[in-house]
Amino acid sequence: MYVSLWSRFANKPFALPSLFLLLAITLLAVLGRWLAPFDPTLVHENAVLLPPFWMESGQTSFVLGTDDLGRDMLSRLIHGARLTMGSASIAVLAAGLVGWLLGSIAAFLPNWVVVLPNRFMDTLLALPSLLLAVLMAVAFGTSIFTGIAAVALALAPHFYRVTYQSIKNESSREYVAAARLDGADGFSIYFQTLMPNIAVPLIVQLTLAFSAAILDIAALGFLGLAATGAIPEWGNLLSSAHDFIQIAPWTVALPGLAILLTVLCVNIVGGALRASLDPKGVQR
Amino acid sequence: MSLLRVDNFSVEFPSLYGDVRVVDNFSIQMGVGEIHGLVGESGSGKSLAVLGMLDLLDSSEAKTRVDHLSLNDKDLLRCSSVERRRWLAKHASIIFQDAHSSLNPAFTIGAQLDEVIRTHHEIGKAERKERAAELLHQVGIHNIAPTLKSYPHQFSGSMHQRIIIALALACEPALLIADEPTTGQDVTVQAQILELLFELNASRGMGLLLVTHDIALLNEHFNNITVMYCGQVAESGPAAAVLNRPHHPYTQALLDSLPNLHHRSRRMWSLRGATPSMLHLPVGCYFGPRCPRAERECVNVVALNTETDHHYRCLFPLHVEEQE
Amino acid sequence: MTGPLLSLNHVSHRFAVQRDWPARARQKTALHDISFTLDRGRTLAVVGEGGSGKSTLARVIAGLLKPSEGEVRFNGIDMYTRERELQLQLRRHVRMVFQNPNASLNPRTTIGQQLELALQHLTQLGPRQRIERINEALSKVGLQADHKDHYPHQFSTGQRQRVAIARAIMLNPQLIVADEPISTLDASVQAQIMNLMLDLQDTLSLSYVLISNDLAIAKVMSDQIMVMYAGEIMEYGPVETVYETPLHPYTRALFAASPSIRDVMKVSSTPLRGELGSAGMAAVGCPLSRRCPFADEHCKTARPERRLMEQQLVFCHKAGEV
Amino acid sequence: SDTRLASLVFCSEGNPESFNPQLATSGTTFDATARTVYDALVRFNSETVTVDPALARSWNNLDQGKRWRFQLRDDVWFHRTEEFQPSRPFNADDVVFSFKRQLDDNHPFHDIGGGTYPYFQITGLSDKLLDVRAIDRYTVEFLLREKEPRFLEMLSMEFASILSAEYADWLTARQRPEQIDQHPIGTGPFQFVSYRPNRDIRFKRFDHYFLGAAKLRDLIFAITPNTSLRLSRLRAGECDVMAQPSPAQHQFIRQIPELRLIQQRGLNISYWAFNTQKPPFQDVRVRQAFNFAINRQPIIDTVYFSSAELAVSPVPPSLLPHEQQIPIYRFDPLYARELLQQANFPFEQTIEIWAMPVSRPYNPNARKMAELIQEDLRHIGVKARIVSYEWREFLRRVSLGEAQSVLMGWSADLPSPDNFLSPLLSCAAMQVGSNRAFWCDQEFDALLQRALEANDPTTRQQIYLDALRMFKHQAPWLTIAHGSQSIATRANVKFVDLNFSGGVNFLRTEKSL
Amino acid sequence: MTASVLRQVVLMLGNIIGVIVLCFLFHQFLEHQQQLPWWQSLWQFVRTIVSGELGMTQDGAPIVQEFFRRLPATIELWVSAIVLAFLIGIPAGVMAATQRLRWPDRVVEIFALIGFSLPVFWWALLLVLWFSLELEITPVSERIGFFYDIEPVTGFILIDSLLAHEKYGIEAFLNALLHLLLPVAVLAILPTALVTRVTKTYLVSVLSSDYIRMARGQGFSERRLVWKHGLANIAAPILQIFSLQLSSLFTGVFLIEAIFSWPGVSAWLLERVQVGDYDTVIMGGFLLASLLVVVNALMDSISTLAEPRRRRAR
Ligand SMILES: Nc1ncnc2c1ncn2[C@@H]1O[C@H](COP(=O)(O)OP(=O)(O)OP(=O)(O)O)[C@@H](O)[C@H]1O
Ligand SMILES: Nc1ncnc2c1ncn2[C@@H]1O[C@H](COP(=O)(O)OP(=O)(O)OP(=O)(O)O)[C@@H](O)[C@H]1O
Ligand SMILES: [Mg+2]
Ligand SMILES: [Mg+2]
Repeated sequence: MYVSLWSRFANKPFALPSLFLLLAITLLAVLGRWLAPFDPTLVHENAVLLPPFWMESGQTSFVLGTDDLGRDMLSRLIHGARLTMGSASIAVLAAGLVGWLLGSIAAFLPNWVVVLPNRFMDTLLALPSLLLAVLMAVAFGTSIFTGIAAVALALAPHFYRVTYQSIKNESSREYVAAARLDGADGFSIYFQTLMPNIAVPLIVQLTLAFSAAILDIAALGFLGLAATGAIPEWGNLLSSAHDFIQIAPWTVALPGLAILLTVLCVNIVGGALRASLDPKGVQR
Repeated sequence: MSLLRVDNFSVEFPSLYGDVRVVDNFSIQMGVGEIHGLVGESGSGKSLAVLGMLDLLDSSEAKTRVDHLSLNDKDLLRCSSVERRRWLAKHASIIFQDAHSSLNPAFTIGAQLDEVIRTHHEIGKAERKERAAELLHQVGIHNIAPTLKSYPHQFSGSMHQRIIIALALACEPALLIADEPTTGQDVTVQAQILELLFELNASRGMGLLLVTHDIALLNEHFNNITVMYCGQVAESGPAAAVLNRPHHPYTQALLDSLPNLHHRSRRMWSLRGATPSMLHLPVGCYFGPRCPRAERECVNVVALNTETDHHYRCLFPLHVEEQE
Repeated sequence: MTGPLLSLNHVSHRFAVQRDWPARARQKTALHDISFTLDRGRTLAVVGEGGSGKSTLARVIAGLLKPSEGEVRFNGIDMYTRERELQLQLRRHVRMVFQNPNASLNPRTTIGQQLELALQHLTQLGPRQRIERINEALSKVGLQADHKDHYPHQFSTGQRQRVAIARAIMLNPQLIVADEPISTLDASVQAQIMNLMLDLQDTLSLSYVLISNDLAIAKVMSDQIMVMYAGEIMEYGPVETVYETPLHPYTRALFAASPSIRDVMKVSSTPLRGELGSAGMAAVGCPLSRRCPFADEHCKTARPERRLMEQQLVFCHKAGEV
Repeated sequence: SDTRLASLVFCSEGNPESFNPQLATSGTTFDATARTVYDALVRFNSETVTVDPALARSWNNLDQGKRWRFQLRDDVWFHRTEEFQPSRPFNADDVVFSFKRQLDDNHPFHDIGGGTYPYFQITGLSDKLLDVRAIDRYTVEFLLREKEPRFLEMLSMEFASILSAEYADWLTARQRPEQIDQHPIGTGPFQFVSYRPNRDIRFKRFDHYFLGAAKLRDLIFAITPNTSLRLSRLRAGECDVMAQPSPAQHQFIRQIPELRLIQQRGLNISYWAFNTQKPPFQDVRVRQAFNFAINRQPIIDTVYFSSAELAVSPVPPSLLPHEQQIPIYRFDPLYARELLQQANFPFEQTIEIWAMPVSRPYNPNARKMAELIQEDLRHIGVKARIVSYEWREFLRRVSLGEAQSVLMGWSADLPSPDNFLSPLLSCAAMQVGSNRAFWCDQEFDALLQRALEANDPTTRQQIYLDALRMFKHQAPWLTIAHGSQSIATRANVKFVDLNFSGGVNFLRTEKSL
Repeated sequence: MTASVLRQVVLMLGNIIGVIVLCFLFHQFLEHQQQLPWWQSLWQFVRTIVSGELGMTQDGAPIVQEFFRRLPATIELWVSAIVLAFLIGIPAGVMAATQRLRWPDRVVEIFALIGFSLPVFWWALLLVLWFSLELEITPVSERIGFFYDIEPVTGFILIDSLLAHEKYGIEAFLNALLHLLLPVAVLAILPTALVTRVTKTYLVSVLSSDYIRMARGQGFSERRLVWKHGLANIAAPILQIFSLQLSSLFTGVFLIEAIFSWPGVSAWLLERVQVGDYDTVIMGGFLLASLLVVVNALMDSISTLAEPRRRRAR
């Protein structure tokens, strides 16, 4: 199954290049500390707002140029990868774990018990993540952790819903009845029978959530609701470069491009994974 | 006079392993008012054959080829594709197995009937309504006004199939193709629908091509029968001949695997193996590996024997000597 | 052992039909007052139109659905006992084959894992013994041992149904409830599966409750037949007599509608009017009264009695008269 | 089109604190009030360095400078709106009202708008002014407790704008006196029309302006705190004049043919004030250590794009020729660390650096500056956190002393050292909150007072140098830079006047195609 | 029918209660020193909300009034973007579905993919750089040029600028339209991608369904099959998915309003966060959230109406 999954995945257009690019970005994020040419906060006061090396008056020592404080863009972007993708991953994992746990519990409770929790999750679903982030920022102050928490809060109901719905759907399937006839108890039905089937929509949701989380974390950084100050998170990089958009367009173009590229890869990989997990190849 | 003639019709689909020929040189001939049975197991290409004949396959996926195609004495290969579509739509109608999914859930029965009538007849609104009522009446629906106003989901089972037949009759076709109209229905409903179809055939002189995988359905009502296996015609000919003295071992096997109610033996005769996948067909005769009569020669390609009007694709046919 | 293998006493079941608030939940009677017994090594065929409650009956017998009223006894033990030990024992002896093998096999685990589930929970076998058991069961249904690493979608529908049967016989059960085990299969494969079931019955002295909508199959496979309509038993008796002399108009209508039977039995009957959905469960009177060509006022107002005529149990005012 | 030619859009940098210059300290507010809506009795001419007549025709001082008598113009009218129509021209009552409101604690309008009159207090007039009297309709007299050499200059300042007494009465009658600070009625060249916070302030030409009507029909302040957006709006032609282009933008603006850059040396100071009332800055060693810890040259290079001078003291060198006599804090992180250890500095604590959110000539980007400082602090093991609020909120909180340390600055109202030292470092300034370090030293105040009283310029210089040495030793601030002042306009806009403190005046401004 | 409306209303009220609870929780965290036991604070909070007087902003203006004053700007932006998304997305989706696997499909697919992946705030900045600053076609911010002094009558600048006809003629209206152009274009990217994808996916499955095949056999033109029979069946699912995604689509409004200084409610909330006017943020957030919940319920009802199966049954 996994072999055919891989071959189906590899057959999707752009899937492999995107996967490798994504892995490369992840690697950069993890090893950024050692790979980045400079300390991302190191100020080179003699090299302020240098353009990338291929442009006129660019320098090869600062491959992607410098920002308004003369900090190396490449190093900041590499560290930003760690911050942005790291925050997004934490948010997604936290949301996934919480949503999965709550959804699993709720699915096995009687209907009248879960009416209220379901409603509350629906409410959360109806609220834009940025609105939640604004409220969180007010209640807990702006920091990258509030940002992560806000994104996680916005994503968790999706996982809850997916888990809840798929358990409900799958439980009425005949193969669950068959497992019950095999003497399986609730625990074993959940882990041995249902789990492999719930895993697929959960994985799909994970890929969707990851791209949403990257965009949201960056957006929060941009609006100054999460990462602020000198933290080289991509959104925050964009926000501080905003002032120089006319004078030094690359300081704006590069972080945005990094976000776009990463999210594009995540989406392509996610789409291909989705399509190859679905044996019929039906896309959604 | 010929109602339908198709010679060597083939359908191919692209796949990972190259093009797959899922309908392989299918031919059929029907006279006016004739009832023809097309039988074969699931996946043998029956639906694709009839859909392809009516030009209803998605041309971006399926590749079709045909040597001759005529309906109501019009050679359809000689006209433009638009004209062909129009002619086919006017003279032939098709109904599918799943009646429920053949009705557009977004429109009322009345609207759907009205739309079909409007495309085929230039008549006023009131007349169209009358015509719709008449059609429903013909298929045995009697409380007409509420039916017209209802949406498909408000009906079930045989009503759907009846409405579908009414829709198919709206253009007064010379040929009605019914693709497994009764599969999945209860026996009682099955009987009703078949009876209705036969009745319509008798009363309107409408040709009927009935596609089915249940050979038990075929009986004295049928003029001719075609048996398909793996996209090919295995055998075709007059109903009585095919059912009583089949030449092809496959046809015989289908008949034998029906429960025998006369004998006390509870065992049924059964064919070994399973239908091969269209992706991995055996060499030579496709039925060879399962055939009780297969010999070494069967690994060669077997052509359709068309010496008499009882065609068959077999090197060692049954019931041939006794005929002579 | 004395007593019948399986006995149902006045079993009824009502489903609560959940509907979105503010609509109220409704009750729907799927089974009404079903009683019968089945002896070891014998086969009971249950026939009837869609929605007549056959699957519900199968689930009730298999122990999946506790009936709202009445009791199901297997070897004299209540099928719905609360004792875990007895429950497991019952599960071992009563197995089920579902109608649709595509739905009753878990699409995301291997056949081997699924077969092992029952051995894990219902036997004390060690891992190696389990594998042996699985191999044995697979070979009984004509599959190879290495098939157990396959996923369901790698099989044809016929093979999948074989797996389902392997799953049922693996524990050497005494009773198999088979809910339309062949109706989704190709004609040539249907015969294979039926023969397989008959072979297994001969070697393992199994009992079957065989649910089918193919009357011909029911005839050749079973000893007793039960005709159901709208959750009620219409006619119940030995196969030979029922097929010889169907007493209930509904049985006759079924026979008449079935091409293979019609030709052989030469029964003639006016077909039923309308369809099941339009009939519904009549609150009063005979449930068939709205469709029955022989129904009169009496049928519409009074519930018929269940009568034993010859060896057949018939649920009709006019049984034998028409 | 017509509308566009007659209207001028000025992209200003923030919301005004109030529409009453008496209540305000920021240049942003003065641009929108004192320089458009209001006039004062006199006007400071920075070219001739003299005080010229304005609402007052002439004046003379009596009693050795303790009594000042002003002859007023009789041809000046206040603005007229649909609601309020002045029945009389400007006269002595208005002058008395305007000063009594600030002076007299029992004046009915004194407490309207908060009751704090920062400049009135900073300049010391709150103590020195005894009374303001109308001698007759067009003559007023100011009585001072003692001689005040800079009295005339003070009257040219924004807080000395003249409000309408008649309008005040009219509002009192309608029981909405607070409107006097929200909907200003003045004598200035432009008349207030409407204000939408964060969006715009609209003025229209006052046709009966006593110095002749302005050229523009409408004057619109488009409030645009973001420098980049300001430049974008200027480039896109959405505004005609842009306040305070950041130094980073200077070179860029010069390159664009449709734009003009007006730049001048500024009388201002950018500083990092340590709240001496809050730990750990109560300890002078900590303050000194922080002075040693920060490398200011990179700040000049990156934040100011080298357009500013490094500030040795709070007073710009142009006002204090012998600056080199003041000691300089060198950049010495090791010593800084040592000092901190001596002072038992709590290294585990996080220091708050409040960074002003708007860009001003003295500090184009306080956040960025804060980031640099944060870096330098990190090197000596001090953790810092940057805090910021919307400008008005920021000012409010800083004035209340909430900030632990704050990056701010000051533009001079008058070209004198005192104008830097008194408002920012005196005890009086601490009362009103404009002493951001909340540093009050009687000795220092005494020096300032002596300097004011000194008649001889060299003596005065000497006293100031003493005061500054004291300041340097006490280190309530890290002085950072003296920035340049600039403004950018579209090329078709002429005669936008910039005063010595960077204020903008549109009286003469013209627009062509 | 009435039952389903009733159901929808009750669900909506439930969600609004959820919003209240959520806002209350945030409010509780905000009030660090809690003098009252929580049930009393909750009671007080609920009373405030039910009374409809949500208090004052720090500037002393009633929060409710401030909110509704800014709301039209947000609605104008949002609705225009949604309309644009449908105007582009449906034909694009139809084209992709009918030309499946050919180049129009691939182009549409690539655009949708990019649309889903684009950080809109970045894209908006770049577009401003090109269209406004380099090409000088579009304005960079606000709803209308500062030259125009438009009386806010309805709050919708397109309408108000027409009402100010006497003063500025059509000029102000055109100017407002021009201001709307770039923000709407950027904001519409994500919904367009969504509508396109959903349209395509559903249309593909609908077009291969039996009833379309049957209708094709009855001789209907291809165009009629797609635009009448096809779209009639995908309207409901499109609306449904759309209402499901409404919240994530609304995220863009925050960014666009911030970037284009669009004086709508989300820019206001962000500004209030900066100012530290936290009570206003929570109450404004409550109003916005409730509004979204109501819109969601409306969309749900519409999608129910668009589907005969759900309209009748139940
Ligand atoms: N779109 C397609 N692409 C590839 N192969 C297809 C496609 N549609 C059908 N096939 C293959 O063509 C073969 C014939 O299919 P067809 O639907 O004609 O069978 P059938 O005889 O009608 O079977 P049934 O009785 O199940 O309806 C099957 O093997 C099927 O898998
Ligand atoms: N879970 C359920 N909830 C509510 N009603 C149900 C449920 N399951 C079955 N029913 C109803 O009970 C009746 C009997 O259903 P059952 O599935 O037993 O019929 P059946 O004879 O097996 O039909 P078929 O031949 O279609 O399989 C039907 O009317 C059905 O609608
Ligand atoms: Mg078919
Ligand atoms: Mg069933």
